Amino acid sequence: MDEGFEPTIIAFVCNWCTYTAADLAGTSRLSYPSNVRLIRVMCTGMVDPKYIIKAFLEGTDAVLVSGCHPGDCHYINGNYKARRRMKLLKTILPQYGFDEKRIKLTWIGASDGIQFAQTIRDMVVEIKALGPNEAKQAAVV
Amino acid sequence: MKPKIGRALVVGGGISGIRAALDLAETGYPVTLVDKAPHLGGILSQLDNQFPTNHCGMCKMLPLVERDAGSQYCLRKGLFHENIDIRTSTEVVGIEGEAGSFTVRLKKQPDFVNPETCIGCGECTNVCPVEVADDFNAGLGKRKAVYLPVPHMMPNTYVIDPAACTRCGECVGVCPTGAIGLFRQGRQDFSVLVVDDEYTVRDSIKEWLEEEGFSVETAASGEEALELLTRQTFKMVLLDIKMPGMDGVEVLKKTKEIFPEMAVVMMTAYATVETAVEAMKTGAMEYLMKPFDPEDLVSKVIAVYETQEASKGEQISAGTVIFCGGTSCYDPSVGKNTFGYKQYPDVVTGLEFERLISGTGPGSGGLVRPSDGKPVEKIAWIQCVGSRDLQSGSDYCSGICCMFAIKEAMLAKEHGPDNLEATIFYMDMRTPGKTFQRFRDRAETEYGVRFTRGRVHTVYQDDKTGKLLLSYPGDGSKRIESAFDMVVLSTGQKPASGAERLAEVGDCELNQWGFAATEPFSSAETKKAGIFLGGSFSGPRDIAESVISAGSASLLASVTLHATGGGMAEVVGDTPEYIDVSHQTPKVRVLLCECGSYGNVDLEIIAVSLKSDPAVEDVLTVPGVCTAEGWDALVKTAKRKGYNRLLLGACMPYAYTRRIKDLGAEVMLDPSLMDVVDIRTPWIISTDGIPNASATQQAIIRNLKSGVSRLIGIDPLPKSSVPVIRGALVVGGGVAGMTAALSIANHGYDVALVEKETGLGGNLDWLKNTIEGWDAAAFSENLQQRVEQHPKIGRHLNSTVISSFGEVGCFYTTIETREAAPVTLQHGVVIIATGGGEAGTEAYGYGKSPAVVTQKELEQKTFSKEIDYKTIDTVAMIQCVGSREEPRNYCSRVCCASTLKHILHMKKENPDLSIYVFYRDMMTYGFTETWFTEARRAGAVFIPYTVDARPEVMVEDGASGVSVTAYEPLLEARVQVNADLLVLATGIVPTLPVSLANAFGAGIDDDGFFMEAEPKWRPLDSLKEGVFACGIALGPRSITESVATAQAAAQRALRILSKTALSRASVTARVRHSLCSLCERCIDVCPYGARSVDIDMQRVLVNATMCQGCGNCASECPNSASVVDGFFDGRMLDMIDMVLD
Amino acid sequence: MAKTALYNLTDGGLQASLASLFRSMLEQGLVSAVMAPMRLSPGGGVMQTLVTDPAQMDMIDLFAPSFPLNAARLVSRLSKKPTGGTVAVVLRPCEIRAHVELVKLKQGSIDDLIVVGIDCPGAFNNADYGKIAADERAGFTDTFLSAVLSGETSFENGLQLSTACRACVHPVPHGADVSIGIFGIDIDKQFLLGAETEKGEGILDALGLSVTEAPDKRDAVIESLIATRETFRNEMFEATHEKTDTPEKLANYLSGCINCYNCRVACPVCYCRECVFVTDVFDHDPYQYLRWARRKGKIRMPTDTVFYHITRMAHISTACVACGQCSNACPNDISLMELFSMTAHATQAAFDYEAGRSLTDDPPLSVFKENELADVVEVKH
Amino acid sequence: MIPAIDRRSGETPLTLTQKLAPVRKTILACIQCGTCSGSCPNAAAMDATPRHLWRLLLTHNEEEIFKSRTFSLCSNCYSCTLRCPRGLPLTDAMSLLKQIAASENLVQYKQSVRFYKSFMESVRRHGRVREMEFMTLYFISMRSPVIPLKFTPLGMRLMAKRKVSMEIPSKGTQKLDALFRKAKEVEEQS
Repeated sequence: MDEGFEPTIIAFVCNWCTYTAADLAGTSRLSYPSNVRLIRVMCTGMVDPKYIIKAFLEGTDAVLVSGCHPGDCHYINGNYKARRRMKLLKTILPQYGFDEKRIKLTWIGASDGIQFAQTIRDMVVEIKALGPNEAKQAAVV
Repeated sequence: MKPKIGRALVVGGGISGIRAALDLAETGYPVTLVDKAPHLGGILSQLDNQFPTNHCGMCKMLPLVERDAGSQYCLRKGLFHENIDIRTSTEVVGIEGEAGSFTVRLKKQPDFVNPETCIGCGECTNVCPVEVADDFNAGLGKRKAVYLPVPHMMPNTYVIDPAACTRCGECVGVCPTGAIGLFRQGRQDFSVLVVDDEYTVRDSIKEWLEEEGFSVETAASGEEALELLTRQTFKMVLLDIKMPGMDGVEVLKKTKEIFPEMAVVMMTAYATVETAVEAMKTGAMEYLMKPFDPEDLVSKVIAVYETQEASKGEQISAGTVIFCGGTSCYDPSVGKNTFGYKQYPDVVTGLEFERLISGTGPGSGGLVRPSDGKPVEKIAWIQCVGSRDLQSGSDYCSGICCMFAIKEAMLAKEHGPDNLEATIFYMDMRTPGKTFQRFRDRAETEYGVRFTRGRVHTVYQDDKTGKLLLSYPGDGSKRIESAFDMVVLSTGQKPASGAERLAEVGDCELNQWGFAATEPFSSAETKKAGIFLGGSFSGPRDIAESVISAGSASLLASVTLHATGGGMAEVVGDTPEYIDVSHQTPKVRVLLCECGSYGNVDLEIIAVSLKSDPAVEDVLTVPGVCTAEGWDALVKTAKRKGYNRLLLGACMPYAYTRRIKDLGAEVMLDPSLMDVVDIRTPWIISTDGIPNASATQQAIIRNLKSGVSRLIGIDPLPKSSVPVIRGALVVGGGVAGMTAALSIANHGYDVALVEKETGLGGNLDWLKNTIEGWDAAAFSENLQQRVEQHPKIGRHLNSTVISSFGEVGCFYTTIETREAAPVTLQHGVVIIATGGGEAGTEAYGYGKSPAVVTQKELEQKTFSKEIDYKTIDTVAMIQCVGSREEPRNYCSRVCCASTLKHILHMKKENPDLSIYVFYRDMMTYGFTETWFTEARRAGAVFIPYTVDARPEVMVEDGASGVSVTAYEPLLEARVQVNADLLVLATGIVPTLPVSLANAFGAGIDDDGFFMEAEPKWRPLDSLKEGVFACGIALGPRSITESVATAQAAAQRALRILSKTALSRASVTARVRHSLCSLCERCIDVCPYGARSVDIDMQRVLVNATMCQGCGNCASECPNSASVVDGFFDGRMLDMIDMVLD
Repeated sequence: MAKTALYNLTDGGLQASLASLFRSMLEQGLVSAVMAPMRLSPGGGVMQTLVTDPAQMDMIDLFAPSFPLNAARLVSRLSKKPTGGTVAVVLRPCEIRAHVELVKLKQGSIDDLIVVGIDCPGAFNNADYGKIAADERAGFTDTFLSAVLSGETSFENGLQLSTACRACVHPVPHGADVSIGIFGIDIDKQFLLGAETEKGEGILDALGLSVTEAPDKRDAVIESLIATRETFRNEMFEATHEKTDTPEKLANYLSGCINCYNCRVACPVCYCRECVFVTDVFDHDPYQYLRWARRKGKIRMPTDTVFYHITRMAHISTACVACGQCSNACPNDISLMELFSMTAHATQAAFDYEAGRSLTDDPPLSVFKENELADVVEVKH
Repeated sequence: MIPAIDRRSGETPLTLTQKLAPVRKTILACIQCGTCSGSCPNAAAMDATPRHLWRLLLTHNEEEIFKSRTFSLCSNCYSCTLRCPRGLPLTDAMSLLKQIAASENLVQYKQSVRFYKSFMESVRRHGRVREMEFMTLYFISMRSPVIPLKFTPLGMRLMAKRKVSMEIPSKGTQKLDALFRKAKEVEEQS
């Protein structure tokens, strides 16, 4: 295992809950690794499977999709739809060697800054153990 | 013609204040929203989860139409609306004038930390040596004297607690932007002249005062003093009386001649007291006796300073005022405190418990014992702490604590270990809301929460185990003692701490319970015209009720503003015009704030990297954008042509919503083509705590690049809008329908009121008066008259809706009137007020004996004098007949109060009458509790029963009465009542036709009531915009409550009717028809019903007003035929690319 | 299932009897048109043909091992809007299943259709069918049928059924109005007509066919056929998985892809008017290519090939009926069907969904339940 | 047998009902929460809890009340009054019940009535209680030779702890006589 491996995680966070939590983690100066790249979306239900496929093909080591708790969704039920799409991707991508652990869905509420930081920390540890995404260096898109 | 508008003032920024402010702002009025706290949100900023959904969702209160006018982020993070002027740390100190033209005096707490320049870095907190109890965490945990009042609030500006701050000045030194002025400008401007012949006196006074931040000059003699006074401006003089040469009194006289307003405090030794008194007559403010304590002197100066500051307080004009002052929580440590609160650390209040399990709480979310951090296995909730307690002056029910405790017990079950036991000790479990009974049942059956009837009298601590011992009465004569790890006190709501003062300022009254008094049949009207009440300021309320009452208050405020001609009309500016750049290649100008260079970030390198993207036209820097000069420089730079997208790299993107809008108007660029990227916060995100300059730089570049990418993707198409037919349809002519119709018609819009019966009035044709003694019949009559005479209201009696199509802004509804041809009405919104009626029953001998009647029949027989109470001996009453169990598993809210009303009436007629009430839980929420007490005092006997052991009724042939037998749990025996009259409380059932709801696309819940879009935050809306409901159609409620919902629903409707067209928000979905295959999957996934297929055009249409921009359609669409502005797939993929660089 | 009847062959044998069956449907006015695979000229290929003139029915050849396209796409065109008459469409099971998916995607309907499903003996790859000499084609169908029905999968000239057909576990139509059964039937004498719907029963009644039970052996024949196919299919999945279980291997597997999008054109359930990959979403700027190349040092051109295939899986694998037309359409002989059906099998299982099973099963990604898929979500307290 | 709780079918003598009316009035607002029962230090010894007693009173089970010794065990500690959320004067109500029991001369309370009377007599005589005299008065009033024997062990223990003095009471000052006379007068008037 490459000791110096620093995984890159793309996090699609919903504008209402998890983005607020991420912000809160920032303003509370809860240290969490800089491995995460936040992409704000209005709703997790907006995350097109293409985005995640693209992210993996471009070499991200993991993708986190995080939104409001069930029932909390600003848009009523977008998070439930996201959950189905994540199930789909968690079925397709592992067939081609993208470890299922690299694909995560969580609900992180606006006041859960600590949980956000913890989730990222845990993910970094987990992905470090898995090693880099195999597609990272492959000349494929 | 420009609309006439007038300003509204909303006092209190909790839920009801925010709701009222938003309601009025969305209707087009400018609003000033003040709160004495340094943040908005009230108690809700401390509650992560709220019943009955056990989640948040506060953001659902934000504007749904004209979304761009408001903030588009978590509401707990803060609020922005272009029509709302938010003033925190501000109090109302005076209100003068009349409805339509009030002059309001505001007093703002001085800012120790300049909110304009504070960047929220938190360096100050790190160095602050003072620690005090953290009030955000309900006193659990510690915070510093300089702190973030609410951690998730934006902008995250620090504040200083003046009471705790020792003025050590540590923070001033470390603040990177110099935002902290500990001895604020105000005090430095307040210069004091100290006149004394004794050097030591002058000098020490000077030293004391300067330490407090005041400017001080000294004079050794009267002459010198007068000379200084002519040369310099002073705000205050401290004057020694006995001086050689000109003495103090003479100096005073001369000073007063030149500066009659000058505050002069005399200093004197005992011997000259008489002279001092003399000086007071000459105009001295006060005198101080030598030798004096420095603290006395300083506090006197501060008092003078603050009085002067207060009188300086800003004045604003407002046409109407809404008080949303909220409530305070009962403090169980006062009084007898038999529960050991603050004595045993594991005894906490409900609010403290909430903080304990919160992610932003002191324990970071784990459920552990505060005393030793050990996991909690047994928790007890004790209800009615400070409620229903005459000894603590609360002969009322706080209404929310039962549900609050159930919610907390459920959360505890979720957060705690699997074996966690949660027990709620209660007297009556009050679940009078729409879904509350099922919520309680779910807690019991699904979560395993234990409900134990009984009041715990004392909490002891077991010395050996440290556990808390509770003893309480069991069934019959048993006494049970049980040990718990933690005890949560369900503390009641008390009147807000400033209630008395605010009522005085507003010239309105408080009621016997200390809450703001309301007028009959209104939860929002006060004695004083133009001043209204929202939320729990007028009595304990939960979120939905607060939202409703705020809506009711804002409607009344709107009526006032409208009726008084708009009051202090402020003219809205012209709609800004933007240059059409839709055919231009995207060219982005990036402006970087130089503050960003804090921390060795090289803006040069960033600029070079950004320019590698051909779409980036140029990268420029501006100094400190947060300062006025910086902003001017930015505007100047932005005015230089050559670009069509603008990206600003600065801190706190939230702070720029309004500024970007202004900038857009100035440079004629659509604000949706501008964005702000945070180039400061990445500093905080450091690798495992170690700041890394190059990583930071990379992070900033990535953020900017994705910002660029997002901007490129924005399609600057001219905004379309949805036209509005400015008329409303109201279905149902009961009290709710009539009130809603009048509320809208009074704003000058047409209303069609459809009623299926031959006359208006609904249930008020049989309901004659209320428990408070108000005349319901007269109230209804008055409403009917006003409706009939209103030129804007068209009445359609004997009529029903047969079909409708259309969407918000334009519906076509066909109504059928008996013996007439159907007509089609065009309207912009619809309010459903179809009401409900008394449920029927076959239980308890109903129909088998004339002695068994329903509550409605009792009301009718009472007023027709058919029953002579003097001739009967015994009355039995059974509550919850068919209610609160499946299939009608909801509380009808009104029956318990109705029972009490009848008891008091019957007892008045015949004091010797024996009355026995068989009940499950008396739902006398709020002030109705007082009538419960009264009914008991009048001698009625209340006997509880459970669904497993209901009362049994025997009707004997030929007998005039019936006998009721039931188990009396305290006597542990069956008891029998031979009653002359048996009254059954059968509850309320809705009369909302399914076809009607379907016609408008509104949902119906399992019980047949109107399905609200969200039970807490949108209690009057349907998910389909433009369709609202009020009154009993929503759920069972009293007349006053129905009126409130009607007014609030009217207010929801006015948001739409007040505009000729609703414009499209910048994040809205649209369809690229040439790509669309019409698979309609987008229609299926749209939560708002904003999409439809136009068969003729073979197109999928999006109603831009109903669409909220969630993008569920876009991700469902396989080929990007459905897109959301601002989130175009091509750019999203590019952003993914960017962030991986 | 409702009714079955045995249709006794007339003198001309199976083909002629089928022709006469459809002819009488037209003549009796039961349908306004019939769309069925038909030989365009005696030695030509077989293609779906829309017939309104009963006299032109002679050349139908329902069981020819030729499957040039999945006819669901054609049925979609015929049924997207009202046709103004009833059309009988003769389809293989995979075509019916694809049509069911398209109906759910509002790309067609069943209202004006009589769906006639056939027991499918399978077909060759397009290229293989072309290898049969033109003058032999007309007679080949009968030879082929008897071979298939006796369990053969390989034929003269080394021809064999396409991989998709050998892996097909749905050889018998479900949900058709009328079905034509040959498995377990003595096709020298008769074939089985079935009716699963009211519409189908109406046709059977109008044709005056008396209800007869299907021969007992039929079920067993079908069962064993499916069992064989299943074994084959599972081995195919295994082999394919072995070849694609890393991103690198997958890229190799797809290395021949030239972004021609023929596979998606041939795919019956890829219903988009225009694939997202040919829209402006993938209209990259030149500098973007350079950026990608820089990041990895080299980049395969054309780009977006693996991306395209995986995205297509995300889009339509839950609707994939494994008809194999993607493989048929690939100019560079990429074994797409193997890859797709492997993934589709997994995604459909994940949602307990089966493409084409029923019109009432909601497509898995258009719906949700509040309490489901707990395993997908990472929960922390 | 089902006890009827409404007056019409009750057999309670009117006088008792009337006598109890003022007591009932003080506790009408009772919500049966049981705080009184929980708070009562003597509850364990009571046959019916205070809550039960109030319930009997409210449901017109007057006779039942005087079958119970609950109120006679009340030691006037005021815990219940202090904690009653309704603010009811429960200790006073207990006292009223004791007085009614005394004035009714109910046989089952003879012992405790005599106990109280003896206590008061001692107080009347000396302005404070003289334990030995009080006990003597009590034993005499009981007219039972067994009773003193029953108390011997307790008496010994108390004496050992000097809680009971053997000292022969000196002649009292009878300073409280007037007070007692007035109280009696008032009682008789009412």
